Amino acid sequence: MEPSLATSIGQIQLDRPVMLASGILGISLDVFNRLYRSGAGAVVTKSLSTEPWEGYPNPTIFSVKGGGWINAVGLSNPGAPNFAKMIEPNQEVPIVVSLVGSIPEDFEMMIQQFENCKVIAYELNLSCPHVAKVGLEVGDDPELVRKIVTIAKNTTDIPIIAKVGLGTTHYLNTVNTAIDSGIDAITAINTVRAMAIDVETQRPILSNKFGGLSGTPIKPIALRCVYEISSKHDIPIIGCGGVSTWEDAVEFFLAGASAIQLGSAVGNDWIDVFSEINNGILQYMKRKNYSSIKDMVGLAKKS
Amino acid sequence: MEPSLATSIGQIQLDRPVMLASGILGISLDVFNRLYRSGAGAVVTKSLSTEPWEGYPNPTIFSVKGGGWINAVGLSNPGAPNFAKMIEPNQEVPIVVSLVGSIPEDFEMMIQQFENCKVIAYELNLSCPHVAKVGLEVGDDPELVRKIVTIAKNTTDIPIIAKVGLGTTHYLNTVNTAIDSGIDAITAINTVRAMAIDVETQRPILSNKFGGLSGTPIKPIALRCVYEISSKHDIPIIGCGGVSTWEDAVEFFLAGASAIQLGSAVGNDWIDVFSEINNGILQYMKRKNYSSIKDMVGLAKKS
Amino acid sequence: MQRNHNHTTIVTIEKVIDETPTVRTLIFSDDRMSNVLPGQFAMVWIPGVNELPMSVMISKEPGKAAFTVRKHGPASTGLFNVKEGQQIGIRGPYGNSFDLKEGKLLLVGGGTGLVPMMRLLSFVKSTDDVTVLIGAKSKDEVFFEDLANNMLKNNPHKVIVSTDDGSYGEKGFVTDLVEKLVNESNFDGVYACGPEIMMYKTVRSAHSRNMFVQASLERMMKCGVGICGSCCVGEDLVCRDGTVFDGDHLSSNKEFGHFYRNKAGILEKY
Amino acid sequence: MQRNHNHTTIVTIEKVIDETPTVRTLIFSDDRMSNVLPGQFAMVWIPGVNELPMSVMISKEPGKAAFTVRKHGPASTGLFNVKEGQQIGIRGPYGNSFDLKEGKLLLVGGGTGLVPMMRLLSFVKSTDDVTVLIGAKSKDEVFFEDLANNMLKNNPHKVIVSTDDGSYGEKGFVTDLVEKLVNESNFDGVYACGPEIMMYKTVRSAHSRNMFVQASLERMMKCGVGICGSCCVGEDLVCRDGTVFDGDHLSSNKEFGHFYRNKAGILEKY
Ligand SMILES: Cc1cc2nc3c(=O)[nH]c(=O)nc-3n(C[C@H](O)[C@H](O)[C@H](O)COP(=O)(O)OP(=O)(O)OC[C@H]3O[C@@H](n4cnc5c(N)ncnc54)[C@H](O)[C@@H]3O)c2cc1C
Ligand SMILES: Cc1cc2nc3c(=O)[nH]c(=O)nc-3n(C[C@H](O)[C@H](O)[C@H](O)COP(=O)(O)OP(=O)(O)OC[C@H]3O[C@@H](n4cnc5c(N)ncnc54)[C@H](O)[C@@H]3O)c2cc1C
Ligand SMILES: Cc1cc2nc3c(=O)[nH]c(=O)nc-3n(C[C@H](O)[C@H](O)[C@H](O)COP(=O)(O)O)c2cc1C
Ligand SMILES: Cc1cc2nc3c(=O)[nH]c(=O)nc-3n(C[C@H](O)[C@H](O)[C@H](O)COP(=O)(O)O)c2cc1C
Ligand code: FES
Ligand code: FES
Repeated sequence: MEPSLATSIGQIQLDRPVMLASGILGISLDVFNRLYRSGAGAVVTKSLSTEPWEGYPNPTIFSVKGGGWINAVGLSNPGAPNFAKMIEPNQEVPIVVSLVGSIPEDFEMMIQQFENCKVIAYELNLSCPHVAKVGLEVGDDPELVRKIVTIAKNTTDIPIIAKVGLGTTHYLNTVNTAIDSGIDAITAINTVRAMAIDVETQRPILSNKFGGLSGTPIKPIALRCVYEISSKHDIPIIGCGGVSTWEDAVEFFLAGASAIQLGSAVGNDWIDVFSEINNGILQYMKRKNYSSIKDMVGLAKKS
Repeated sequence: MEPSLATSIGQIQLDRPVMLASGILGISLDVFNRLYRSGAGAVVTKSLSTEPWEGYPNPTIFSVKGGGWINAVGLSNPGAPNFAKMIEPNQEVPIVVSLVGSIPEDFEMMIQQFENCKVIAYELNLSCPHVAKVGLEVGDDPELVRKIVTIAKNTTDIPIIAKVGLGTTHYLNTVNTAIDSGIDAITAINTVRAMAIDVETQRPILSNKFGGLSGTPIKPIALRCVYEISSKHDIPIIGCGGVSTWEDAVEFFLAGASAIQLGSAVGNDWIDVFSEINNGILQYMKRKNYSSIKDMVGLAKKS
Repeated sequence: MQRNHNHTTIVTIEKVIDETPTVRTLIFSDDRMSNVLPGQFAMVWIPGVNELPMSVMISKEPGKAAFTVRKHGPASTGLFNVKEGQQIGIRGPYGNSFDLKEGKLLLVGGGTGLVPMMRLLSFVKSTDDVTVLIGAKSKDEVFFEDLANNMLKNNPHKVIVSTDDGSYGEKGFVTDLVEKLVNESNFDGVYACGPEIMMYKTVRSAHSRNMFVQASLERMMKCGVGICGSCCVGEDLVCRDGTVFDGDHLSSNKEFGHFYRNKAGILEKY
Repeated sequence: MQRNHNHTTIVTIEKVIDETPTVRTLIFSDDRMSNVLPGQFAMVWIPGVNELPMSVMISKEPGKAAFTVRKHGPASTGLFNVKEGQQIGIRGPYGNSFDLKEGKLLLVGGGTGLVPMMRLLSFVKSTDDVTVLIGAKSKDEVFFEDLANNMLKNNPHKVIVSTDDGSYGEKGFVTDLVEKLVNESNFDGVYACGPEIMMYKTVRSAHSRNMFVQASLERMMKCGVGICGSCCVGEDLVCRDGTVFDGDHLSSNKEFGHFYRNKAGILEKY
């Protein structure tokens, strides 16, 4: 029997376990359709805010040694209301709507915009700058996280995912708080704060100076976070960070992730990366005699 | 006039700004002599504890994609008393003694061991597991950091450096506490907690499961830490993390470091890496008309 | 290989040429850029200012390349103001390239859209019969006419300039000329780069007559490598799937010629 | 290239051969390992057990290689117990290699120190006159004697076994034999691998007579790549500067033959 690539992240059912991460190409329904046809199990939208954001001026992305990127696009996005209208026609693509905001009510307002859209889940991007506490992110403030998750859960029956990163607070505390507040799943991790300086012109390269490191360099860090979360909690996890091959994806499954997201790999291998990883996983499953993704989730914790 | 590679980290004077990082080859005086002759400005010893430690069983090191390593050698070391005896004959090499301990008195005892040794500084490795608070490191407990720095400063007149990393607490808080307690300089950063899983045998590869990511992958993270520290504080900084070329070193100087340490690059380019980086910096200084390293420290903050 | 393209290289501007009061060509040395294919572009970093996509202009000297920039908003003005001896950062080349046919060719360029056309000219065979149409608002804004004539001096060729106000060359929109020419004779290849409406009309004129036509699209670009999504036109990403698209493909794209996305990613009408 | 060496490759043990009750050879397929130079080693990961350095043993079949392991502490016992069909991880090859001279050669091996000697034999010219000395404690522990004879069947050669207890071959320490042989005639190259004291005496015997001599050292190894420092002997790092060192160099090393470092890095006497 052919193994099945289908997976479930709690209530969320996917045909294929490789998702497009937030912020990557996530701007138009036509592109979502194309990505889905190309093998993505779901697409996560750019993180949407209540209002349109232009983001930072260029340079907003920089390629570092070792296959990674530092980006500071500044969460540019058309705003939740505009975006909701754009994806209303969607019937086919499993879309996860990523949301970013600094007060709990933002999330309520945004989720309401999507009432008429086919959305399989909302992902709360907790790496938004904190309005009150300079230098902190939303995810660094447990009280705020609790309120955001609670309001989101109260606004909709659609599953809510919290996306965590290495902020200034221990991400495991944020995970704890989110779980206590009723979160349905965790995506780990977001980019890691980083920077690059040009030695000739002697200035930070990104217009925002700092940016988020993604891609190959952060994979070992992301993998450890997934393993740590899955060792402590019984919560569905989506692994994210540096996946570019089927081996990377399988490592995340073995660490306890039920699905993975990828972004940077698209910048290197383009959209074909989805079918390549799907095929690799399928071959692996045949070889190991697995019938479903579930068979391998968390296996590395047994040893 | 030929530019000078000499630099100072507060009171610490070095002929050359590229140091060997702690834990790398730092086990014998003969090797220290060789490294110094090969161009290292100073060598930092393995982190020493009050007693000898065997460390973890192999595998203790794993090479990841993108030019990095994950290691969990488990701070194996001969113990401060044995080590002090070994380096007593030293006259020539600028040695920084790295110390690790879980209670403040450990540091007092260890520093006393080195009374008869030529040591240019002590580096406090704050990434030691916390004995009382499971899952935390020493550096995550501000009260403990304060006590350790204070006792170290009271035990010797030789400069004390605190080495910080991305623990579970924001490293900038640790830096704050260390500075308040009278620290002379900061080394940033230690390795970043990470892991690797073998997909064939489906288990974590390192015997300790988790390890510390070093090398190219962490450079953009380390650089941002140096920039952040130097933007907030007027304290001498040693940049550490992923330096493998002269450009990397210069990036750290521009971000605010007065010297750099490297470790992983030795695993790729061997001991020649010191003279290669020294030469590269020298060429750069000639081109930019700098007479001393100081001329470029922190320049990227001006833009 | 891909990864190396993505690393920023610092180059020094060796020479600046004023093409018109608002257009300048900046020459620098870079082997990789000197050999790019027609249609390919670079992401150009003006330190302290911005980064923007630029078609790679040819240079007479081997090992050199150039950018020809029109002063417009902050980014392009920043590049326009770069002086000889100053440094800029470049990465790439990015994007695909024109598929050069043989025989009777029509090249249609407007403004800095002429840049890839000049590089395309450097690849034509001496037996090709080449017509170059240069569109501009007025006499002041015409450039590369002599260059085109010069590059084609051994070919059967025509270089026709049209200005909207008739202050130089023919009067009217260059697209009217295109319609006239494709109506009169069959072209083996039609190539367009310039304002979107110009490309849209050129594609329509040629494609409706089953001629092979390609256009090099421009969209807001942040990353240039197919990550950020800012350059999408329908389901295509200009930086990665393009910038050059076939008339066939473009004819079925609902956004081409009608919509573009602003910096927040909102679809706006041209 | 260096970086790829460092990535762990998983291989499956295809065949296990019992050499003695405490020594086994494990054969696997791996192109890179089948072609290593004599003296080079791999870091061998026994999943769930440990990782340890192993000289790469030759295999008759092309594309294959082997490890010959003596059961000792936990790590080597783990490897010794690996069954056919089981998987292990390997990285490398690491280290330099023997510098093979021509003419009259003396190879001195003890225990699993014979492994690099067997690979060295696969490189000798058919005109070389080769003497192989195999040292062992007792008859039970002798292996590779037939293999050595077989590999040298077209050479002028001698394979001499000596056991400490005289239960097989000559009686006495192999190093006494070395001293006798180098006293009797001049060798163009002397090569040693085995217990440190054996290598130390072999080097002393040959070097004091100005013969070219090399030994492949063993030290505690954690990383194998020159990072951890655990393999240092004086100022040398065995994994990176060696494992093969010239007699010249060894004669001035104060630790060789006298001290080694334990797992905590403390110098201990042999
Ligand atoms: C593949 C490609 C090749 C190009 N080649 C050339 C060239 O050879 N010479 C030349 O002068 N110009 C070229 N451009 C256009 C150039 O990149 C700028 O878009 C243009 O100069 C205006 O930018 P600005 O930032 O100065 O104006 P702004 O005032 O910032 O913006 C003006 C308008 O330009 C658009 N825009 C802004 N930034 C970008 C961007 N990064 N990419 C695309 N559009 C943007 C916006 O929609 C905005 O409405 C090219 C564009 C692309 C996509
Ligand atoms: C370059 C090299 C090639 C080798 N080739 C072979 C070979 O082909 N066949 C073979 O059987 N053995 C070989 N060895 C020895 C082997 O790696 C082990 O050291 C030995 O098998 C004992 O290990 P153990 O862990 O089982 O014993 P343990 O009980 O763990 O240790 C016994 C003693 O061995 C030493 N030791 C432990 N671990 C290591 C280590 N990683 N490296 C070196 N010494 C260590 C310690 O000093 C200890 O006192 C080689 C060693 C080196 C350095
Ligand atoms: C250009 C870019 C834009 C991103 N924008 C977002 C975003 O809007 N919201 C978000 O949650 N994550 C965003 N991310 C982070 C990714 O979703 C992902 O967490 C991170 O890139 C790690 O995955 P990767 O290594 O596969 O790229 C962005 C990443 C990149 C590279
Ligand atoms: C094998 C190994 C052992 C290390 N041991 C120590 C140690 O004992 N004490 C310490 O402070 N840092 C230790 N480190 C961290 C390094 O000193 C350094 O902070 C880190 O590797 C980042 O620098 P790099 O990227 O140049 O290697 C170790 C790193 C490695 C790779
Ligand atoms: S410019 Fe970013 S996807 Fe095209
Ligand atoms: S084994 Fe680590 S330095 Fe040699």
